[in-house]
Amino acid sequence: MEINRRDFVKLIGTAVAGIAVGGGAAAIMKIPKSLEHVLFSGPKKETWKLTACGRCPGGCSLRVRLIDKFPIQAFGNPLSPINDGGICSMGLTSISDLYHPSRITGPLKKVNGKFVSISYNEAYNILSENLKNVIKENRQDDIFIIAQTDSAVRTDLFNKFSKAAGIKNLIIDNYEGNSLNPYYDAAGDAPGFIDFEKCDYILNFGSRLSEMSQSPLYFSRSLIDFREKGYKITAAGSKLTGGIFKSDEWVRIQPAQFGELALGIAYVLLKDEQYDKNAEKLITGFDSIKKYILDNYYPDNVEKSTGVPSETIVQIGRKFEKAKAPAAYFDETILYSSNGTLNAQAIIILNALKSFKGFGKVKDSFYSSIINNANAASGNAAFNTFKNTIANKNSIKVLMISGSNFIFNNTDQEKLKKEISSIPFIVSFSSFIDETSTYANLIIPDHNDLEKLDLNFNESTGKSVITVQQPVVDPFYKTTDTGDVIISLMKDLGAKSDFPYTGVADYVKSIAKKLYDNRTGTLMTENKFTEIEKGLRKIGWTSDQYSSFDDFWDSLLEAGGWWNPFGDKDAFAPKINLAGKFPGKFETIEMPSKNKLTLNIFMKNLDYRGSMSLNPVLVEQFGHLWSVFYLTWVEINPETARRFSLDDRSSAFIKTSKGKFPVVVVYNSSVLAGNLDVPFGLGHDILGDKAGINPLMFTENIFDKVSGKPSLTETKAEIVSSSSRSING
Amino acid sequence: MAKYGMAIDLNKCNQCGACVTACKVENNLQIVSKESAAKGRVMQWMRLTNLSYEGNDPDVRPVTIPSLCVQCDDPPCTKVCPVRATYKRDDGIVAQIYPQCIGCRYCMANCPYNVKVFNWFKEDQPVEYEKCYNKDVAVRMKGVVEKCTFCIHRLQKAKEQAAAEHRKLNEEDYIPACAQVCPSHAFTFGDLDDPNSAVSKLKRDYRKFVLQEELGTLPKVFYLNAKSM
Amino acid sequence: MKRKSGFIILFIICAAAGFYLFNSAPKQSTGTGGVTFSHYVHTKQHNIKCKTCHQNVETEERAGIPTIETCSLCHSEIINPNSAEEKKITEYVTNNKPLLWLNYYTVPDYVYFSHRRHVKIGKLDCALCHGDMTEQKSKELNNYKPILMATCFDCHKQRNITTDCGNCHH
Amino acid sequence: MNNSQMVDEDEVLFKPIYHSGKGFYILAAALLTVFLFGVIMYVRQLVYGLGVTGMNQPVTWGFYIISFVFFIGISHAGTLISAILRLSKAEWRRPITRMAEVITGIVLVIGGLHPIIDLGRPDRIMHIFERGRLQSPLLWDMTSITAYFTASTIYLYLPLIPDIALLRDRGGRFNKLYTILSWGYQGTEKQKHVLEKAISILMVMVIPIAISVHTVISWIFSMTLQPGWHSTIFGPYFVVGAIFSGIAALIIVMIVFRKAYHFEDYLKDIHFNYLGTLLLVMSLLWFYFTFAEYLTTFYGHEPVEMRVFLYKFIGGYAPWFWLMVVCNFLIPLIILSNSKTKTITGILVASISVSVGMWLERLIIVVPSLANPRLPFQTGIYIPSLTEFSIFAAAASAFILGFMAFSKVFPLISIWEIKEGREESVRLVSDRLNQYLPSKGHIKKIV
Repeated sequence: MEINRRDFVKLIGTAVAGIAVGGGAAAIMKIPKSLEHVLFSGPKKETWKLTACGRCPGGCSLRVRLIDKFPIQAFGNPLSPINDGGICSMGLTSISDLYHPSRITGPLKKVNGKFVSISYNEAYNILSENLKNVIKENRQDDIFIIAQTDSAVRTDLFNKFSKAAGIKNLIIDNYEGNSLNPYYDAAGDAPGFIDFEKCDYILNFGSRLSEMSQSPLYFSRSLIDFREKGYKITAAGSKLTGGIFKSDEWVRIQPAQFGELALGIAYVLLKDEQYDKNAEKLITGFDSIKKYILDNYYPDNVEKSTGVPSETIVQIGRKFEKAKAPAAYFDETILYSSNGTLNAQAIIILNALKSFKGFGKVKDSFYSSIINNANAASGNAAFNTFKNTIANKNSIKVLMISGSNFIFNNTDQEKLKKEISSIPFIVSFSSFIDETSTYANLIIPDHNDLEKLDLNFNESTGKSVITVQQPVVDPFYKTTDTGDVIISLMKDLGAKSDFPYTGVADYVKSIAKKLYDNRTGTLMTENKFTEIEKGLRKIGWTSDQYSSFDDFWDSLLEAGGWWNPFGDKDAFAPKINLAGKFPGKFETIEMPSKNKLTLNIFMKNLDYRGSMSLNPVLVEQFGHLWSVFYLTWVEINPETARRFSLDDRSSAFIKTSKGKFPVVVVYNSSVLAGNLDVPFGLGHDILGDKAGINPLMFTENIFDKVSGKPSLTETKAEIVSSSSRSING
Repeated sequence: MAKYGMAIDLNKCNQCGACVTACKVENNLQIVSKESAAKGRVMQWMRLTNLSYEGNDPDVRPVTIPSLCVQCDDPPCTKVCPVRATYKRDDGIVAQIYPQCIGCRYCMANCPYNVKVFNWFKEDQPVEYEKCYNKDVAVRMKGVVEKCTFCIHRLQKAKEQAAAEHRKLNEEDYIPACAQVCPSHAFTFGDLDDPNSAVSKLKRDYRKFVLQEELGTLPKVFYLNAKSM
Repeated sequence: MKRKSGFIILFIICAAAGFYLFNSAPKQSTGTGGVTFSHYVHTKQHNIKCKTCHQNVETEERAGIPTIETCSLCHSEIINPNSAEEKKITEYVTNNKPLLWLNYYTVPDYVYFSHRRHVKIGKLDCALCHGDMTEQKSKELNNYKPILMATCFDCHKQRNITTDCGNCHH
Repeated sequence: MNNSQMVDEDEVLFKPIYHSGKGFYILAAALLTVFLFGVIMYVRQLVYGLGVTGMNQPVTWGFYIISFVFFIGISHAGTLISAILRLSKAEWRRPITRMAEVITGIVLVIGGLHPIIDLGRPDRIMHIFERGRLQSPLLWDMTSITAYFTASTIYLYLPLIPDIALLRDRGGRFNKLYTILSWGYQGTEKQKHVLEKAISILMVMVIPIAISVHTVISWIFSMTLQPGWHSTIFGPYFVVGAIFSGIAALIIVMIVFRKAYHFEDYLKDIHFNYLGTLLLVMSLLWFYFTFAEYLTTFYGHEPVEMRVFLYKFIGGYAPWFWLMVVCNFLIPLIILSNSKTKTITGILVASISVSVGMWLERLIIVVPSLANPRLPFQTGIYIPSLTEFSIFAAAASAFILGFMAFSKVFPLISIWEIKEGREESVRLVSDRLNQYLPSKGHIKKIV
């Protein structure tokens, strides 16, 4: 058969078409990857488990929905007295961290600048060898531990470990501790909570109670009830966020000037002679402080330095003195300025003038008898110590980092990075390779919150509640609970240690055993009681019957927590000793001028340490309030913006002494004129979605002298329009 | 037949955004890429929006409302749909049938509340987000319009549960995700046909207002003004 | 004419070759990683009820595909020593290896279908939708009963059940 | 008619059918490339989704809908103008009706496809037929466009039959096609009578259909609650705009083909002069409607409407808005009202400016309203992507290609009508004139 050219082309064409059709058919028949989970399905059984949220100190109880033993959704537990069925964005999305593709799957060791996988035993041996070597030379001071944990159990373990090993430099970075440190400094004791049953006026200094505090969800509800009762809230602050929004009056003031405002109000109380006479006994050196205030804080003087009209100061003062049980409240937020601790202590003086009537403290019997030193960070070193040591002596031998990403959430990062690389041995317990753990020599990854066993205490709600954070899923990877590592180390290093428990689970159970023995309270199965029940329970009657501790433990896990609905409260009125601090002097704060604006870095609600960037939903929704997505924005008063001819939604640059960064301009009439409000939380360069900018990289090196916290509100900046192209909204 | 409605108390709302996130994760809404987000294609059925500012200087405050599909009783979007992909159900929920939608976006153009979103792309979702998909809700295909459905899958499940237990549907059985998670209980959800339900009582509250009442769309989602400062 | 049929044959051969080359569908077309499951043996011969293995059928929206634990209820010991398939499954059971099943009856992602609703509350027979599975002997589903939306619709209309789209599509 | 006469007096009209120059092939290849690129971009859009366009959340309609309205608008050129001219027995219509009708036919196909290009799920287009809701303006629109397409295709085809018969008789290529299409037309008296009757029925029918099409398209917008769209004059406004852009398109096509195919002898200055005047009248009418539309908005001063109004007048769309006013009103007014500038070149410039202006007008109508919805918090901007531009370019080149293809098969100027005109129009006109003129001044019959 002869084949001419035409036929040949036809033949080839047919063959190619045939292969294409056949291949196409095969490709269509192939099971796409996205369908595999449908085709190869398990029993698809749905179950619900109760656990506690570990994202913040709040102590919310979670209901986790599992399909085939895999958690897919989390909701609030409606029986929890803290969150009452509510849940925040962080809790809602906490599940997805479990599946995060960047999670470290096992212990890692750095060899020639690269991480290699090793076994847990090897990792543990390296860690304990290093510690032993330093301790052998009696150089415990060269060991630093930086632990960021809101868990009381873990804080306790770190405290016990450092005591056993003789390590002084333990830095516990937890929200509650940080908030109360000024109290511990001044009074050796701290109030537990605002007593909403007694309190009738709240003067809030920059705290965003219902957004970011020791228990945002509890405060959300309590503040609403508080206002429904007709009581007023006055908020002072530079930014009107949701938390401050729920106040009746807003005083615009730069956060660094809270102390002067507090003393101005104290002046009114002292001048009117309306302060609680008990205060004279409470405050050591009352007379000198009184004189100091009366001499220096005449409202007109305060107006000059803070810009708050003197009438407003007098009005607030009158409200404060008229209230039976007022509470002047502050929390960690106040510490992020150069006068931070001093400001806080001025507020403590103001509270002392009313004998802390608005505050309360949970009766010792519930918490302290169960766990010693539950939340206290008192007596621990401040982050400042670490920074000074590393900068001056350069003698740190071992650094242990647990849960903290301090490079990301500190200013002057370049210097920190340089200094930290000179430390010979760094061990990190992080679950991710983040900005800080990338400098580690050894990583022993911690469990995810959903894989851990823990107990949550939160005193700041005034409710005696203990929620159980139980593992809802078996550990996915070869991770180890940091608590277990610490306990093993304690046994290996601390000769004096008398810690009898084998692991965290054992320790947690021992705490539960105390609950079982004590029985002051009930399972968290209902949160409303009839009057008769209340009466019966007050006299010690309880309907709960358990055959053994194991029986109790099982019921506790099933109920998700334990609480004492009628927990007694103590009044809070400690002795205030501010020796050497008052009379003192506040640093003068440079105010925004015509061209020098103030860069005011604020934290997004619930994003305590910039960890939102881990979660894809939260990263996308970061700027949802202003419809700015994946970008860092600046909220600016329209009048200020017009002065620099910046349009709404246009892009601009903010210039500081450290450099410039791009932002999207957002008009917000409730921002202080002269302020540039920039959110913190985006801008991770190693971890998470690489979106936005970390404004901390551009702040000047201003720190609070006492706590070493960076000042986020005093950097001077300029703003320049970068182009007229507007961004979609 | 029940007629579902929702009241949002602005006096209680503190703009935490839990409802926004809850909606996103409950209904498997797509997470869009940076490029798409820059073009204005973020998918939200529920969002927090600054309606206006109130108060005088210095105490100027934004009026921020959680805005979602208001489930009009006389919805403009269903009128113009050429294929009945969006329609009002007997229980008042304005539903969207994704396999039916042809993607003409006429309903979006006619929605005076701008609450419908379109699947411009089928974007790759982060692994950790895909693993947490709610199995009760379809993941929408590209090219269709989607909207808030008052978490209609929850209604179906609640009805089924009630039927299995041989009882009537109680008011607390069915609640959309946003209303369920709200930390400050700003949402009240229920049956507007029942004069004794909590939401019906709030409908008679003096603080009640609805968005764009003048259009006569008869929204079933209404707001309660923040009490004066 | 001859030439034309020649081209057709060539086309078919090439198409088959293309299909073979690009075909990457799982080679074991049914059952569990190589095990051929027979509904006939289980239900007809041993008289096991559907819900013994599909345990969630009355409690969940998905009937549930049995796990290896379910299989191990019977297959922990050898029942029929002559069966080659049983040997395989006993191996799975002794090693506690999870089974991957190929699902023949699936509803698309955009359809909400609840077994509880239909089996427990509606009291429908499994065979109404799935056909007579007891006759299912080989690995090919020879009496596979396709379920289309029209099938649902007919039944719903017959029984006077709602046909509102939003009840199944959400 | 003398069919045996090989050298026709209208030979130049047949020439394009049998002879194509080098330029033709180059142009066709270039246009085909543009068209194919557009097709590729559309396939890409099919694969990835509508996200490849520049549309976004508030601006859910963009280029495709603009093009849809624009092309359907141009389609009015055709049928409406030719029908009106035929109906009014304007003798100068003879060489231009065909081109006008061809514009309609081609552009309707292109415009009618745009809503399908705009669909997120074009694979579900059959849903419209299976379970369409007649309450939706989109369905009205589909119905009227289908009706218009049917009517205008027939209206194009009927006057074509005698010409096809001519071509069939000449022999040559496509003879089979011509034989089928000519339906055995031999030019007998009876056939002629039937044909003329059919044409006159159709031309009366086609006018209301054409007006309904654009009214219905305007209703797609005005039935919604969008600010700036919810207007009662949108129907006539769109129709006027459509005729306006139609005339402009017709003039451009006429001038281009006059030059390319040497039709100078058929399309004379007087045609352009008349069409130019018509364009001027439409320009004034357009301005009147625009003025009325915006004056009421401004006077009412409703905040929602004013946001759109200001966006157009001084906001983000101001450059486009004022360019539209210049293109649609100022340039035509200046050029066409001055006899010195009202040359063919001048008219061409004016027509091009009107075409651009009318496209801008559709843009001004569609986008600003969507970008400024009723609730102020979600505003958007619209920057079209390459996909939209290339599909628009493809549509434009499809239009030209269609025209070129048509000119290679059928004569662009109605030969039989020219011939008929040559034979009869003087008699017809003088007859008619004698009907209106006072009896004293009757003109003599010229035979």
